[in-house]
Amino acid sequence: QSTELVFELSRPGRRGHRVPPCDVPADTPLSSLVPDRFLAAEPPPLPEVAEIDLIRHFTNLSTRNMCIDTQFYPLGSCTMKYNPKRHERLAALPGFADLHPLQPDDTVQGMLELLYEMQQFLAEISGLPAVSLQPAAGAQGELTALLVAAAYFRDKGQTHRRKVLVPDSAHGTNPASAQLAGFDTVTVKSNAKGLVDLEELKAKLGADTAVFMITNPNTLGLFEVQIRQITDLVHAAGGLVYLDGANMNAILGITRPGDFGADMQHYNVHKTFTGPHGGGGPGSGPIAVRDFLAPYLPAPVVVRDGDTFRLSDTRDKTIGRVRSFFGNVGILFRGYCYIRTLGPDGLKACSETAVLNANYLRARVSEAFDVPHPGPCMHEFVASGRSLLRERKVRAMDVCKRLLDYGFHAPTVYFPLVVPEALMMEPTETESKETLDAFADVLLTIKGEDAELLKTAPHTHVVSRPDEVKAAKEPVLRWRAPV
Amino acid sequence: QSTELVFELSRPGRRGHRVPPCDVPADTPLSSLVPDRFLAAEPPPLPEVAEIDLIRHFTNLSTRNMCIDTQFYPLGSCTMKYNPKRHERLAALPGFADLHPLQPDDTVQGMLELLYEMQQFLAEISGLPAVSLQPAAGAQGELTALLVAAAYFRDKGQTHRRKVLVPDSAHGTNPASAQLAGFDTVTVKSNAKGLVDLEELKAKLGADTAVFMITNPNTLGLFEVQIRQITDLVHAAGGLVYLDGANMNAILGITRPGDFGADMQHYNVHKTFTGPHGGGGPGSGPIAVRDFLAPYLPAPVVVRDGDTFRLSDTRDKTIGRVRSFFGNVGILFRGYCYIRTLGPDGLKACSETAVLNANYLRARVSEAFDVPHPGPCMHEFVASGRSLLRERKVRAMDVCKRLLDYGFHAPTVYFPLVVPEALMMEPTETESKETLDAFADVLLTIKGEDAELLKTAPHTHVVSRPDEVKAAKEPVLRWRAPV
Amino acid sequence: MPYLLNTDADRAAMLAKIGATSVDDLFAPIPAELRLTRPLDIPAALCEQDLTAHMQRLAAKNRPAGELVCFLGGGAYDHFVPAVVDAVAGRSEFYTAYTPYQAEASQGTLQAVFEYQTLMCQLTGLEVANASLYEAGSAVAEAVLMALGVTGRTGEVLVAGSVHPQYVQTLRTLTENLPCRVRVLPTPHGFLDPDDVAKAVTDSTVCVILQSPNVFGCLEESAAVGAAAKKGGAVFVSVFDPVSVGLLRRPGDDGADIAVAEGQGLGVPLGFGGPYLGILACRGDTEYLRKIPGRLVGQTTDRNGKRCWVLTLQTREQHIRREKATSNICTNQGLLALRAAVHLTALGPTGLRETAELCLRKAHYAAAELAKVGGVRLAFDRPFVKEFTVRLAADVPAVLAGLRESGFLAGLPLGDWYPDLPDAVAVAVTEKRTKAEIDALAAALREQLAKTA
Amino acid sequence: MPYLLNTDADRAAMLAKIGATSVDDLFAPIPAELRLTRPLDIPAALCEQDLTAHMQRLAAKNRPAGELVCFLGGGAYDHFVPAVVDAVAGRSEFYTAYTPYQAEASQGTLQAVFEYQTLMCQLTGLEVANASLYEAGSAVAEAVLMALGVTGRTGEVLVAGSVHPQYVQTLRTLTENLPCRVRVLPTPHGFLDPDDVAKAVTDSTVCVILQSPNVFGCLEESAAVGAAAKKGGAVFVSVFDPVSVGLLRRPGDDGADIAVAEGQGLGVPLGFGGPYLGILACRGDTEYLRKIPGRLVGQTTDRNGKRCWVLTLQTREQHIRREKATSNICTNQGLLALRAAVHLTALGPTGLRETAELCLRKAHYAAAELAKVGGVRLAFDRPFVKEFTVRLAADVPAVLAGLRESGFLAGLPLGDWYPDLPDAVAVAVTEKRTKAEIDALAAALREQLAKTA
Repeated sequence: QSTELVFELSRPGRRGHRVPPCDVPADTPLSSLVPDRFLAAEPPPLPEVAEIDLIRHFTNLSTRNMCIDTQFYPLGSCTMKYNPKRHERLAALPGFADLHPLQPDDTVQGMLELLYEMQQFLAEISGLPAVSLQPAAGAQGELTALLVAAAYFRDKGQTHRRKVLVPDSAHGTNPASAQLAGFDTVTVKSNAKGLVDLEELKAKLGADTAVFMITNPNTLGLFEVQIRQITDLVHAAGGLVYLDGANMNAILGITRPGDFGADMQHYNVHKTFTGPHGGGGPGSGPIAVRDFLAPYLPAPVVVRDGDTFRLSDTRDKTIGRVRSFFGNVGILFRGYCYIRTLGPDGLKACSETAVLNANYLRARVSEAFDVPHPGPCMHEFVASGRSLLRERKVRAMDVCKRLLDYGFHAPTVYFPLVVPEALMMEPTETESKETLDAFADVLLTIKGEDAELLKTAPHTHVVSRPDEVKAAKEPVLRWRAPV
Repeated sequence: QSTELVFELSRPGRRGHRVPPCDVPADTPLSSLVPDRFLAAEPPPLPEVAEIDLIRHFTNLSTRNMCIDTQFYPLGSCTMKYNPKRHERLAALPGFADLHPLQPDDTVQGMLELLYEMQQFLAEISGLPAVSLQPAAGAQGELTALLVAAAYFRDKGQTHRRKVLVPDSAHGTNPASAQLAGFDTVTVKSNAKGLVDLEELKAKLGADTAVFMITNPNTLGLFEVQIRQITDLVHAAGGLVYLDGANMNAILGITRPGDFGADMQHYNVHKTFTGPHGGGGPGSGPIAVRDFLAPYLPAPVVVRDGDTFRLSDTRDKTIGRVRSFFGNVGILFRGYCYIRTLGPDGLKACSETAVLNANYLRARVSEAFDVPHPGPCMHEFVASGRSLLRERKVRAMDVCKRLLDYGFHAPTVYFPLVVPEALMMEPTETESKETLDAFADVLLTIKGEDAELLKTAPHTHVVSRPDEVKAAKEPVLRWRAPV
Repeated sequence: MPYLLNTDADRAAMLAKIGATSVDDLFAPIPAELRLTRPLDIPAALCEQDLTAHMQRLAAKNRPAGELVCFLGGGAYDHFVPAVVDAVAGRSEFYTAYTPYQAEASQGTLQAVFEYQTLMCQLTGLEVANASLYEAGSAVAEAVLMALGVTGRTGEVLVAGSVHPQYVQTLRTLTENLPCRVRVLPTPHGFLDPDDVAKAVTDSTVCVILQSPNVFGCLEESAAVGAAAKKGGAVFVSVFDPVSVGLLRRPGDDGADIAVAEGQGLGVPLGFGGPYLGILACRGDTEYLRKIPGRLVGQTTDRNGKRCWVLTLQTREQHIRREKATSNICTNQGLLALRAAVHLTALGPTGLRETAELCLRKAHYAAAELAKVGGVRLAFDRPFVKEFTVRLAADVPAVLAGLRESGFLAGLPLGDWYPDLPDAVAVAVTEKRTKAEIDALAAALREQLAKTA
Repeated sequence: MPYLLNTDADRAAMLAKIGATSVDDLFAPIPAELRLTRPLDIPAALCEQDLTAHMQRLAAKNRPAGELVCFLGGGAYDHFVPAVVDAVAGRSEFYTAYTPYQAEASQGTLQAVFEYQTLMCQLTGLEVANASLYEAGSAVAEAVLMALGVTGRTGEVLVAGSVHPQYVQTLRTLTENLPCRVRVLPTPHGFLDPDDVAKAVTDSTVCVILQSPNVFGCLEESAAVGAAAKKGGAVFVSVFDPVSVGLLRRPGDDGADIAVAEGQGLGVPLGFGGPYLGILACRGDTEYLRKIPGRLVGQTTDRNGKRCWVLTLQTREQHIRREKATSNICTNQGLLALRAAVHLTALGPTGLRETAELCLRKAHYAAAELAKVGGVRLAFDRPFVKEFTVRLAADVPAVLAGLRESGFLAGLPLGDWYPDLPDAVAVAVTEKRTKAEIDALAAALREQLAKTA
């Protein structure tokens, strides 16, 4: 298979697209409309290809991806569940797809109704009543919530609360977001069970504590059994509890962050409510907060007046906005469809099944690999390849690469950092026992395979293992025309 | 890669689709509405799978096909040109896709306008003024035209005209269609140039001649230079000339069957005007005929009354209908889009380019293979692998299979029957010189490859060469549940 | 030019290689006097944006189901199509491939067709199904061609008067010049009396064709008719509805030798009548297998013993048998067969049964509600499933036109097909119709009838 | 349950393997008092058919561009999207894959992003582009974070008053707690005077942000502003329009250090504002490369020396740097970047230029026609390309509401953003608008103004 770039297919003068003839007077020279100093002599040097070139190129490219529609994709922390086809069809309806973001409210009542309901759903699921749909991704949701917290403390005259506490097992975006919101980060070590160490937490809480960011279930797939004590401690210290909602898929309809003491949380709508992941985006990261934080939320939000809906900008203490326009509506739309399709019982059954699947896979995987933390897990778990490394010098990454040969996507590897040779697996609720068994069987097979075979895997893909060091040392980030 | 059948994925009780709750009274037992003797105890034993199973199964299946969107597909006689994406998008507009075939004319004026224009376009392109869009495929078009001819001769009291003359190079559907229209077939041998032998034709023409069926350009890709003499001879004998329009792609806007003496022709809209071939269908095979044959055409046709359009059934001599409803409208729709996109100059340029591409590929291929008939060819040509067979015992089919390894679809093989070890290649107008060169280069490479490698090809596909004899001798035409 | 790739430089290089001086040289075999010396008289080219605008304008001149509430049936039904059907059929590997002549590079299509064939066997209760035909009308004619071959008879083809008139018309046209005669057996009570069949069948009868549910929506006495046909040695051809069979006995269960259906209801858009899907299945006896028209996909093994699929039994086909062929069908409706396979797989046995039951219950509710309207009565006292026929004490075209104004495609007037039923309208009710829509139709009809009374 | 596969038997077998007696056992770590003891208060489940009907009802309550003729711009434009864009983005291998962590199994996504990065370099005339950001507003803020890092300064961020106010708002929000101050430089004549920049820039100025064409549609003196910024050692951030750049000088040609754009015009549906595409490109200097936010795909070779692509320079990212990260962006808008790549590839240089020229000519025609209407005047005497601002001698909301009744989204009222411009309306004209639509808008506006005068 060739790896020609589209630029290398270009031939001068070849083209695909054609524009309509100009139906307004076109006889005046351009420079009489726009002064020459603004005009380029030539258009940008884009590739010149025909429509068939384009289609063949990108169609063939697509076949070099693994994806949900062709493979089991147990990528921990990413909640790679099935993306229903009905969502794609409905999102393409012109009545949704062709709405301009600045249309007046009276021309987008159906869209506003949907978004209003989505606000209500997310509030209900989290137990936190005020929602902003604006953040474009989970990380932006985190940041938005921390900006809300900063504004709240500023408003309360508590600008000395400059510290954000983050467990060592947290997603890397947590400390990064804290940083960008102007806080200082303090790392809180986990205990041997992989949970927050209460003593350590107590030691680090203080008058300077602004926010404790907690992922629950955490990135090891464990529910923080002492969550109530944790949130009480933070509140007692005058801080706010932020819940990283990446793992909401485990607890829908089972327990609510608002009920266990979180003051703020974000959602990853693309994960929990199955927006397709798009090769890395778009996502959608709305946040839900307690009433006392509502005035600080970004504007606008959708409000209901009787039977009509409107966008409201009128929060006096709003932090402003974290992006242009309303939000990643297309992903919110798909999340809405998922919630409406599942209903209350279905959402709960999702989480129950995600947890059952994870525990079953955990049981199967532990036939071959260490699973350092005691179960039951929630919707995901972390195995360790440390014995394989010790005994046969095979790394967790080698196992991952070999899985690709068997037609499975790899688990998340080397995260969380607290587990050596981590293999983090999240099967989600949309997989069957047969699929989990097939995957576990392959893992067992791989464990017994020749070490060299594993270290040189994969063997069946369009390329073999790339030289990542070279990529970083001599970065080539764009194609250039040969001279 | 597994080749599991969808039936083998089935698990009792698993399901994807759900129906709405019944919103009309549902308390009466079914047997009170429909007597028991009509009702089955169980629904048909269809497979039971979830939506994700279905999508993975069929998505993975799809990746085991070559197709226009991923490969060059020089399948002679099939006109595998690019299928524009805009056609698919437009055909999905609810204003076209959701029209019931029996809606009253006043609710389908846009559709009727389109079909009326399509009738006009096809009449203009063929030079034959009366069109029926009804036939569902080329073969049905042939049959329809022959039924028209039979009705015409019956009407004229010439029921003794029972013979249909067919060149030996013709598509197999020609004699089959003649048979089904109640005629007897007489084969007319080609001369050494691959063209109709005038003397042979004269000898076979007579008072019993009903129709001479001619493919022009013929299946060797050659234009019948004596076409005028041929049609004159047939007409002088009192017969009708039928043009097999499979090869219209060579002559759009260049010459017209009506102008060179054809009385009837069919179109393969899916070929000439690029309906996607759909893995073997649907097609669309409208026919165009001279005015004196118009009264016999199937009903209905679209007629125009001022600014409105209606379906008319009112031909008194009509043969009736050859299918239910109007025709393969979806394919006619795509053909209409192609004609509107190209316009008169574009259609002519298509044929010019198709012919240029074929002659260029012919020149390149003749570096390695015999091309028995003198050029120039029209839109396709036939090479012969006879020397390869003689010298190295490699068959044309072996070459075809090896081409698959190089990422090209194979040409049509062993057709037409008049050329030994035939390799029939039709590049179409939508391919570039680079693609033709790449293909020709591979053919040259293959010719020099080890014979055993070729005989066991392909080597890179999901399956190797199937046992076709076994398939025919012990036919397994369906899956059965294991007992 | 749209879709053409060669640049001027390419063209020059290609001509040089060919040894021609111009593209025109290549057309030398076409005598000058036969050349078209003017541009084709068709409209000038449209770019994609303008084509899109043009097609949107045309589309806006139509009033599709969805804009009008559709109670039209008559062989094409407004059933719900799950999104997975479009998603799979929209894979370009399926829709831009051709006939799977090269099996190794076409296992996707071949396996899908093999699955389709199996599903059709499951749906009909018969042993063999082909890879699909154009649509139901020509499929009925192909069934008769089979019957001619299987029986070797040249007598009558008996068709129930309640079979879709377009199928009968098609059958007449396609057998016009063949050695058999089509005779329609009257169905004055909305169904074919098995006794009439017993009387009509002789030892030269080729076949008996029955459709159930028939064009009036009524169920036929299939088992009894089939028995009568077979008693005379005639082939029993049963035309069935692939959705209703979720609830009803299958053709094979009622003794059909050949089953035929319009497959549109299995995931195929209404599309103004085509492309549709002709389903044909039959008994597994050798003589049937030899005569079955169209393509067949068979299972075999490759060089390594791996299971795979190929086009098979092609010796039956025209490009081998030519003038000895018994059918001229050389393609199938591949993409539609795929749609049907995906649709049935999506629904599964339970989904198909529930859909059929919803249609039935809603149709019965609708029949009851419409019959309450003054001037409306049910045409036949027969069991029905998703379609039924009413007779109106009013001018049918005027009433239907009035209902169109109110937003309804209220039903199919049968007068054109059955001059003795000028007041009859067939009303189809699918699972998509809601109680509210049915109630609204009844109300609108009441209003119309009051107006025209 | 929809989408759930395990049967009762599966569940039993799984629990047995786990060693649990019920699914509830697995939730034991969640203290009972924290459990939700009632069902969630959200609506009951809808099957696909009912969901479809529900969404169609909601859609029918909207009046999309296409139903209303769209002259709205303000950062989102009704450009034509070729069908190939949907066809490619609709490939499930692209849209159901995730971040290409496993390069060998993700070359499709990786190569497409590498092509996107190259296309963005070609479009901007700059050396490096990232794999995309959320949208333009946050991309502007990310550019400022970069500038903070590159310059090491903590002073003012100077922003032209003619930059899209939502971008400025976003910038203010996102830098609120960071060591810099946003100062808006007034643009009373519809553009930023380079002299004002020269005066405002000091040796602590972090960057100067200019948008051209700006929110009024006017072109800015980019080269001169850029020169003034750089003279003071500040970073010059240029916000551009990716369609107009088919005709205009590129940001890099005018000295931009960082170029940012809203990529929606490159094949992304209007979609009520998202997901959109934040384009960010910059100079190739090492300090820029170290600070560029978001993902980067780089070229390398595999074990066999074959060219391939990987995510690279990830040490810049949060999961490695954590609290030392300078951006918290950890994804990109992969599917939108793909759309933009396909769109630009479809258009090519000529198509992009011709599109830009059509927009320009139509916008100029529209400006001339609207200016002929009594009570309408152009707000600024500045060059513009596809959008321009008029001032109305009438109540703007009333006029716009009236035009909506006539079928037009006639333009964007600027009064909410610019209290000193209560009578201003920005009118955008893309290649999709026809002369007939423009003439009809002018006529409708004349009528409205006559009415309200």
